[in-house]
Amino acid sequence: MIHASHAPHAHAPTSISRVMWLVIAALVPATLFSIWLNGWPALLLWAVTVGSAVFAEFFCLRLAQRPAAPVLSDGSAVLTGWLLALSLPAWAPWWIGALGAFFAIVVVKQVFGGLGQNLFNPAMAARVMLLIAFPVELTTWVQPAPLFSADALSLSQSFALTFLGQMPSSFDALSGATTLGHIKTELTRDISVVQALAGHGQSMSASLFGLHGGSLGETAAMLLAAGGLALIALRVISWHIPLAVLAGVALPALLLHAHDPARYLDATTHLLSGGLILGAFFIATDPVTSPGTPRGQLIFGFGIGLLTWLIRTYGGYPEAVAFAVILMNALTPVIDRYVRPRIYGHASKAASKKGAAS
Amino acid sequence: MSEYLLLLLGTALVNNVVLVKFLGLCPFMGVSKKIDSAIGMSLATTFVLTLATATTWMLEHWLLEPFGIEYLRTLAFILVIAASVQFTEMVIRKSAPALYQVLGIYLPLITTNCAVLGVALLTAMEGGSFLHTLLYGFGSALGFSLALVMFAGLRERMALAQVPATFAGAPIGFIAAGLLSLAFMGFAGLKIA
Amino acid sequence: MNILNHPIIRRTMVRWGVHPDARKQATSPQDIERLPLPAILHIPLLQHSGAPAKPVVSVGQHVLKGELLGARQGNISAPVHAPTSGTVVAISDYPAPHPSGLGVLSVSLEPDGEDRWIECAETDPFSLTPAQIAERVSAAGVVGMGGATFPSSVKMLLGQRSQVHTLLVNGSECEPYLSCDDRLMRERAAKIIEGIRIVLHAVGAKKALCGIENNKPAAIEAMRRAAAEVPAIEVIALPTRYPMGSDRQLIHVLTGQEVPSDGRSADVGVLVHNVGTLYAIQQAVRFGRPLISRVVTVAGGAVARPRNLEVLLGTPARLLVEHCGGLRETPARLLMGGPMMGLQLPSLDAPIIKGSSGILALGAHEIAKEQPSPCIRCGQCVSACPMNLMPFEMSANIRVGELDAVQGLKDCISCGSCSYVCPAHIPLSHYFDYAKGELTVRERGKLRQESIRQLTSARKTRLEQEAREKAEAAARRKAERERAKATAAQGKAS
Amino acid sequence: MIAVISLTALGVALGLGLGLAARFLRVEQDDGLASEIEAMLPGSQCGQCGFPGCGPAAAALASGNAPVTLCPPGGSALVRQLADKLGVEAVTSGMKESVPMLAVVEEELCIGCTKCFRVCPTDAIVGAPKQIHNVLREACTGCGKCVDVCPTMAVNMTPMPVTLQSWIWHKPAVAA
Repeated sequence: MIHASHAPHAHAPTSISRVMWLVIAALVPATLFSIWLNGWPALLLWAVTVGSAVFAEFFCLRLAQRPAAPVLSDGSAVLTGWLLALSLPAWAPWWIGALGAFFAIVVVKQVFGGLGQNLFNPAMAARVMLLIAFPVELTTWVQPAPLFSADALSLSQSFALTFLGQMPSSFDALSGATTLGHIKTELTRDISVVQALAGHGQSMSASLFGLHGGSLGETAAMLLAAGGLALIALRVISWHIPLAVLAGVALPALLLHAHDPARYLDATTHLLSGGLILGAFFIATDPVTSPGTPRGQLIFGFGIGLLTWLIRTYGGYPEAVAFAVILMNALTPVIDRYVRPRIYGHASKAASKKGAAS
Repeated sequence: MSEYLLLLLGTALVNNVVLVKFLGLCPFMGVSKKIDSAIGMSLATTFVLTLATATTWMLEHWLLEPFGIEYLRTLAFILVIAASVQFTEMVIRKSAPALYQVLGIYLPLITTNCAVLGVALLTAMEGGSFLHTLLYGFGSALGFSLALVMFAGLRERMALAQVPATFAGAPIGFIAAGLLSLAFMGFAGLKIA
Repeated sequence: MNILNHPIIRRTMVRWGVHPDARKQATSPQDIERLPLPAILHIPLLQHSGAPAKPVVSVGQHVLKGELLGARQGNISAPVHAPTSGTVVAISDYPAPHPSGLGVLSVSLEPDGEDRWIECAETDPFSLTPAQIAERVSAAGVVGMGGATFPSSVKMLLGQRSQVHTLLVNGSECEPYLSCDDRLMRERAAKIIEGIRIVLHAVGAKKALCGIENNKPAAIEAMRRAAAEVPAIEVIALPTRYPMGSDRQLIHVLTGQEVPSDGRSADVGVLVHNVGTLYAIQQAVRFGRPLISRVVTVAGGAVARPRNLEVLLGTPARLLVEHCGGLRETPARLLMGGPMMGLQLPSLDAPIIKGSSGILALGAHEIAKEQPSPCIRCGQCVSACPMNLMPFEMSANIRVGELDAVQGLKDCISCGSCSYVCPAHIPLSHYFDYAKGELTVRERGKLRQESIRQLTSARKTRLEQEAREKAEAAARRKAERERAKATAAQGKAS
Repeated sequence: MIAVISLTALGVALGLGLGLAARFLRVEQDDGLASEIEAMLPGSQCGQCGFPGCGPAAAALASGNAPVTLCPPGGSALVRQLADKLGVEAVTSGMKESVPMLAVVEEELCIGCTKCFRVCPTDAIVGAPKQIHNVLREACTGCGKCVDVCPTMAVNMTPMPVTLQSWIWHKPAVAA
């Protein structure tokens, strides 16, 4: 017997595809809600993005002459496409989704060797690329018009919008800027945050239940948070990163809002807007691009939160989660290198220093 | 005080010398295989860059301007930079022979590191005070170090990844650098008022 | 003091490890049964860690039960004895119970059916000096029965030398399926307790803590009852968590101390013995009986009637399975030991040895058989690792051959927790064992090179010496010749 | 004119400064790389590398004219040491990981001529004239010199046998 099997001979009932599909399942309620809220175009964009991601994965595996079925069934491409779709404006044209998905899968993931080898979160890197390359398409928001409501687009109108770029004449595309975008614009006009918020006509409950403009994943904070908590309960993700991300945004927001409410936005609005919940529970927790140790994850998450707040407050972009995520992705190897658990039986660094000094 | 902090932040992040201005790419690609050597290179570059901006400021204000020979700026700057690199090289060789081995050819190449000359020329043109110039140089060096160490971490991970043969080595390095640069675009327009 | 290190916290909230399905119900309620005398025994001379025993019998010789077959050689070694009376029919290589399927020098014994003991008198263990106890344990060939098979006498001597204050009794039996220690504690608790007292006496320790996982309430009860009279012995129920039975983890949970990375348990003043070992020590010291049999759990989905058997060492595993009603289905994997750390057996012909805690014939649904996929760095292995290592990073380095960049390889205890939880089904602990082996080979290569260099220089000096001697001899001869010549010339002249 | 003078002055000043620095920060150039390498080689002068002995081989290594994989008796352990010493990458995968060999004397054929034991660089063959020779397993480097000189072809090279103690786990198959 040359190739004996090595212990352990038993295995926990878990697999990568189980993890991926559970994450996807946790996204379903929020996605359905957003699609209802934003109408047919949202569904079309979602379908195009997910489809393109799967096709791109298939295409790369074909090129590399690797069997496609097992890799596609692990659900990672679907998840990437899904997350990207959730971070796009609902009424963006189809090619934005397709291009983003291709970029995410081909350039950010497969070129590095596929699942587990990528350095950056594919969906977020793609979103950043789109935001820089196509700022207009990525910042055109509409006031949501729920499905089956009076002013909702019909299916055919939606096809025309998503695939042909024909905006129904009755619509004012710029009518529904996101909360953060609106405040950013108003601040440059020397209007205080308080007035801007009031002017935006946005109530807290609207934020909570997502009844406002924004990307698909921006709109259903409660449902997303519920999905995330379910994942934590199922031990698919750990609590470290989400908590640290939220804390990283909330702490500076609380402090500075208390300091100058006219200039700085309050913590609750920060937490509930701009896809932060989606980022904290579903994107920052991507295991491939986050540190492997609990302490490293806390640092990583807090860094994302802090950078998000920093860029939102002072930077040129109203929406910052994507930038913050890929910046911290880039720091992940360094964190993993220096933040590691103390190995059993090894003196801690402080203790060994003390020992050396004495 | 906060003005200087902002200057540091601005030069390190917003106008990152490597990832936004694309200067000094040679050592960025060359000495980023291991985090340890990247840290060594960062220290050396930080030292040279800070020293170089300081000396070139003196050169600019005490020699070139009084004599009205600003047209010799590039030439004179290179002379000074080359000298300070030589000096750094000797110091490293004496104090850290292992690091000297690791840095290899890239150490003398700091001389031709366009980041050093670039930052020196930029500060000379901006014509700020001595402290301003010094902090500008130091901030740029911090930005260079940050980018280099981050990138070295990424490359250490890439060394363990199963990158397709077509992309293995330099190509994937450039792709990763591009994505890193994309990430730094997030700092664009960062203004702390 | 660190609140997390308070005994109550420490012994209830264990943060490392995994929860494999225990599957002990099939065997744990049934009494230990004695296996009838087999027709042939193959007793390997290497059943312990260290140097193999040296055969002291010859083919055709008749031996009595308990007679020495192989003597210990070297510092870390253990003798091997005849499990029953009979005739030695061969001393040759026989397949070892090891995944390599390699042969190991074994004594094949044909029992005569009389099962006649050599003379062994009963003595009061507490009248013996610690040195005498250690000598008896050594002569009886007792080794760690939990699977590590480290010679117990060596451990005991180490303990005597280095101020051991506490004896830790390992009754955790954290491997799934196995229940041999559980049964032993239920049925022979008094003898184990005496074994504990003997070791306490031998190493001069003040107290003993006996840790038993709380999924074995009957064993805890039995041990508590047996230890009621002995105040020095405390029986402690531990949380059920794999690998609680690992020395280092047990020491930390029970005492709150960590064994230094390059040290032994004696360095923190404790000594760990498995309950099976303590039973063997009691038998050896009180009755002078060498270690010739052990309790083995025969279990797994493919076994018709799983149970615990008391078996003579050297019995082919096939006989155990046959006694348990044979195989119900073709086993997907045969194991010696538990499913977490056990070794795959090449065949059921492999003999039972001192460290065989179980023979498992697992059905297809019981084993891990998914193909590995790429690591997604989820960190499950990091939280499962009882030694706080970063397995995913270690295996990535090993995969690309960067063995020197692997951190903590020496600290890995090969418990398999990381592989067990890995959602990508990466054989992490296999990687680590491969790397450990590879590093040993390198180390051996270095030593070999060193010895070659010494031999070469020895040869050089030898050649030089020879040349010098030759030259001296030639010079002497020349001088003699010249003297002779001179004398002759003188004679001629005179 | 001013330009010329000022730049010259600058050059002279910097040159002087560097000269002084060079004096104060001088590092002793360590020579004798070849002899250091020679100390690392087995020193059995077996000639399997193609050089006349370990000394020339070390010189060739030091000057970069020989690959670090040149020494079969040293095995992969030596390759790694040499690679570290010379600061090159150890390409052990390219080197055919040759199984360590062992000389075995066939007793029926040996005539006890002592030729083998005179050429053995490590005195691994024991015996005396007119007596059957034996090979010490620990000392044999597998250089094969004895095979060449044996008049009766009684010496053969066989791979070192794997025992339970020397067996190690194979490398796991790489994940797809």
